[in-house]
Amino acid sequence: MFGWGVLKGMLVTLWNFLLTYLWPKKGIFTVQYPEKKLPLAQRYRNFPFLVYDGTPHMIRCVACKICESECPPKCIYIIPEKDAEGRVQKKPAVFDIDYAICMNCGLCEEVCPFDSIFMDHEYEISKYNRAEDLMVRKEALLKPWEYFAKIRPHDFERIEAKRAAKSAKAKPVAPAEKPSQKPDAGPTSPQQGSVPKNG
Amino acid sequence: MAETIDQIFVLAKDRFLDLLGIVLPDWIILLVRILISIAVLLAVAPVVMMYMTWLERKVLGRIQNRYGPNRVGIFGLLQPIADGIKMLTKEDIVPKNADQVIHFLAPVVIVIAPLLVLAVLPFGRNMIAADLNVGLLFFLGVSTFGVIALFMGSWASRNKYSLLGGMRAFAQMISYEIPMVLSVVPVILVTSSLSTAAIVEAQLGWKWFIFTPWGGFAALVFFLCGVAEVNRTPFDLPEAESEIVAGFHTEYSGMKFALFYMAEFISTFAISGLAVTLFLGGWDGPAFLPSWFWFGLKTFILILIMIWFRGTLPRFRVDQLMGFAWKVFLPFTLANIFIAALWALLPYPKNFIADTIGITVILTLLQIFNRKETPKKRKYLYAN
Amino acid sequence: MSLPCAPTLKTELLEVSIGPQHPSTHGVFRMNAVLDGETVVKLKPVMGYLHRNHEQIAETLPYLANMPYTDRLDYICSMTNNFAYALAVEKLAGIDVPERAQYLRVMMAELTRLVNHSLLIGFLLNDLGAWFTPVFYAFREREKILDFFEAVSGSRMMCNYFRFGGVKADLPESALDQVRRIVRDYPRFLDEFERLLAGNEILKSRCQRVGILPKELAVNASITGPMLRASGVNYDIRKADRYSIYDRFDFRVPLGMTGDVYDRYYVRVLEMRESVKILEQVLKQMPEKGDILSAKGLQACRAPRMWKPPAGDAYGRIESPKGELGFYLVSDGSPKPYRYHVRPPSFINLTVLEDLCIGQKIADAVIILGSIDIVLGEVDR
Amino acid sequence: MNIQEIKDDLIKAIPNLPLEVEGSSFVIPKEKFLSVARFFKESPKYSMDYVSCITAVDYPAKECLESVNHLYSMQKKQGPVVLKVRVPKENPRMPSLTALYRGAEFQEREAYDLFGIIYEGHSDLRRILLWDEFEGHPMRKDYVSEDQEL
Repeated sequence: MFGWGVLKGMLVTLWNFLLTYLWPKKGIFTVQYPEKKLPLAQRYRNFPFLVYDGTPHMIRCVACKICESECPPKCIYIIPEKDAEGRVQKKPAVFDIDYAICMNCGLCEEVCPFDSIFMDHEYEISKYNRAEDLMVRKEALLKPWEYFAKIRPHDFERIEAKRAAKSAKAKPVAPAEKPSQKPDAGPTSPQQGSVPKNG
Repeated sequence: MAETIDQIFVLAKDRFLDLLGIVLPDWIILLVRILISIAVLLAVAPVVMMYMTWLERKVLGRIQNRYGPNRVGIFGLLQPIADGIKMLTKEDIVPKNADQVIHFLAPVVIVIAPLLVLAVLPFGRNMIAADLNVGLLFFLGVSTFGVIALFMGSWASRNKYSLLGGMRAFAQMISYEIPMVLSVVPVILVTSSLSTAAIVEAQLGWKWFIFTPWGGFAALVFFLCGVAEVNRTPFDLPEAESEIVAGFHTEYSGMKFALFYMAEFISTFAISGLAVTLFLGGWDGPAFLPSWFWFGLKTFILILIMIWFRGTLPRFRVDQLMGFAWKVFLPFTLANIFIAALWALLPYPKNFIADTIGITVILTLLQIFNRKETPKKRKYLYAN
Repeated sequence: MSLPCAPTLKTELLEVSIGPQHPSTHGVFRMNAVLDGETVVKLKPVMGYLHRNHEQIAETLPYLANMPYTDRLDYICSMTNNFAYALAVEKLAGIDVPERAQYLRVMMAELTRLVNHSLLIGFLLNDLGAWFTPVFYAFREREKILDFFEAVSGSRMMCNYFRFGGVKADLPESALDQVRRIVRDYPRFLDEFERLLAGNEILKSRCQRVGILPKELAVNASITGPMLRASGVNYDIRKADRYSIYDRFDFRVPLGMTGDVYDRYYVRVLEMRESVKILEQVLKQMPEKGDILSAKGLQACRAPRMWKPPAGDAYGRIESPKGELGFYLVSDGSPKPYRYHVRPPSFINLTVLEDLCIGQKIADAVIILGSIDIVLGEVDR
Repeated sequence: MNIQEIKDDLIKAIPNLPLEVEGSSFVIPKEKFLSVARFFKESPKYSMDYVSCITAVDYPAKECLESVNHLYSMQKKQGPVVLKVRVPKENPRMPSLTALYRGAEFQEREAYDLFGIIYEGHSDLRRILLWDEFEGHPMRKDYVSEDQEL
């Protein structure tokens, strides 16, 4: 009989209509955004930030420029710090990320051998100006290592364990590596492979 | 007490006129009496329209598992007002090549028809603005007039989509006018009156026409034609947003656009009201609640059904739409006149049997003759 | 149709440019249609409004850095785009993939198929005029899958999850439960969807016998994916190539009989049911633990700029939800691809758009386009 | 399918065919291209009824553009046969596959658009992704875009 299928379809919508009142938890899947927010997955990635240990002067980044060269849309810009004699230091003087260009792929985090750049969970970053406001400088990028522990506890544990193992191994031989002059030089130790295996 | 509440609007009007009667002459009272009705209708109609948009958005939202408007005011009740402000403050864009005068006139004209037809709707006992003895004819005649405004808008816009929409609107409205009127004829035949108030009175005491075999189907056909008449899903071809952008109102913005919507919603209300009047006993209902409440409730339910349609059904194609009117509705309504005549002619048990047989025969015939167009069930193969 | 008054009545064809800003061209696609009344007599697809020379960009970047760009091709199924690209590079450099990673890949690909097909059906129904209800029901279910994608890869749509020789990261805890829940609930949703739509007479009369694609034309015009199978050609690359580990699963390929819009719609529904079946088997067979990246793959992913595949060329293709998605890579032994070409399924499926639309009504042209299932990110690249 | 076996069959079917095997693909002169494609399409052993991927590669060192065609068989579920045709860069003309496969239509237009290979016999060879007034063919290695010098 013509019309039976229409009626069946209408019953489905009626049921969904009633469900929103009878059992709102199952019926409605809207989240009232500014008041309520969905929990983010630990691995959620947005824009990158830089990690410091303790105080903001202790930037973990050594300005090796690996992320700068690996970044697919080339949104990272680094100038290493130089001391009075013009020698390159293991610290960035300028570290800019253009959030307008960044495409949140997370490759910088993956290739960084020093565990210093990570993807943030911050997503409410609307700005009025595309050119200036979205060019984020080093000071704004810096966030403490504890912040990372808070947003991604699983990765934090893994990286802490890795770092502990590395420093235990590195300590007897040499306390620090040579500052990498060549920007394209890859990571030197195989353990620094940044592909996470378990999370 | 119940009587007072039932007649509260009528009594209020009379009391007010009595007060005026102390100082004013009779002929002015007569004029004021008319003006009050007009003013009330003109004031109520936009409010009804505003809250129908709210209702539609709310119900559609719930059908689609979301909240619908809920930010402006409690339950989003102030949303229509916010919308209205937005519409009023929006820039009014008129295409450069449009016919300026007609482009401006179309949205103005289009709201006239739905407002006019409200005059003959009996909203409750004694609550009718103008009890014309040709009320039904007036309603059907005037509501057709809206299509001209619609075509004015589409033609004057000089937009190809608008033109297509206007063409569709014309074809659709004229086609659906015929089965719509024919489905009303049995009611006139049985009540032998064209006055809407008289039609309601004929149905008092649960003798609603929808409970008779001919009336049930006539009501269905009338309602579907009404849906087509006011361009709502599944017959919303003139403004099919996925095909011809917005049809006849593609080139309208701001308040003019809102006026098109207002016309649509008020006609929706009016058509539902007429369906209630003709088949659902009008304001008839258990006496513990006032008559205007029953009218409102029934209209509300019909409007809900229309919104429910919109939330569920896909749209017809233009040839199928026409086919539906000419191949299904028209033969059925023609036969239905005969069936209703049988009902009026024969005594009770016989007429019921005769009607049932008649309707079965006509439905079977329709099924047989339209079987070419009826879709089939499909089978699917699987390959490994 | 010729009317008796036709010679005296002056009539003209109406040229309408549907798009690039039109509600149902699924992006910035344009159809230059010539209408006779409501009937389409000529229709030319015009594309390129979203062209960003993806291939050119890819040739300036190292192999791995292209992975996030492939997400942006068909942004609805980024996982399968990754899959095809990873497959091509693995073929080029001879990288093996560990067991668990294979299962993860298949899982992601099939979940993507669910996402794509349910979304497509929702939007197709939207084109038909069912005002967003099917879309929202589809979104409701897609949400759960996207939550899973987010938990695993970090992003809901731009997953960037596949790596050469494996995947980026193993599943987090309890993510497997998420998949189990999806697999358990999805058939129920499909039943609901079917009750809502499949029997609907309006939908049937709108879709049946509309835009019929004959078998021979479908093969000749290189149509792939559900659209090809709706025309009754038994060709599924999962079966034909048996890439990855698809030979281990027991699933069937649904075939349509007529090749009209309704078949294209319903074949996708049936395909989703088969995908659920594959997912069930994946959950059963997947090893508990294991590597997710092979040693060779680790090399390629650790320092992308240093990694050089051997010179040569390779064509990797998969059955993406829209059809055959292929990547043709030419390497000259440098870290960047010498030539990188995408064979986008929806672009090539558009070849027959004009043939399908001619003689149909303008309303049909819209749903025919909807049933082809295009994503402009992929068509225009 | 063994590449040697295919080669033998091909030489048997089309005598005097200057054929080069390069990896797993055949390099054929453009004059013979259509007849080779027709052989693969029509011979019952191969029945390559499906052209999957048509693209081009620019080799500035060799002064040629290479057209790469992947043929598969939907009927027999086998493939691919890769046919490569090299055309000189000054005069990049080659026969179009559209005579045999409708599926080549858009892909050849794309190759024309981005590489400038002129497919003879194509019924509608216009730019497809770029706009009609565009000058040059951006996928060629020597293409310099307007803003690249900045």
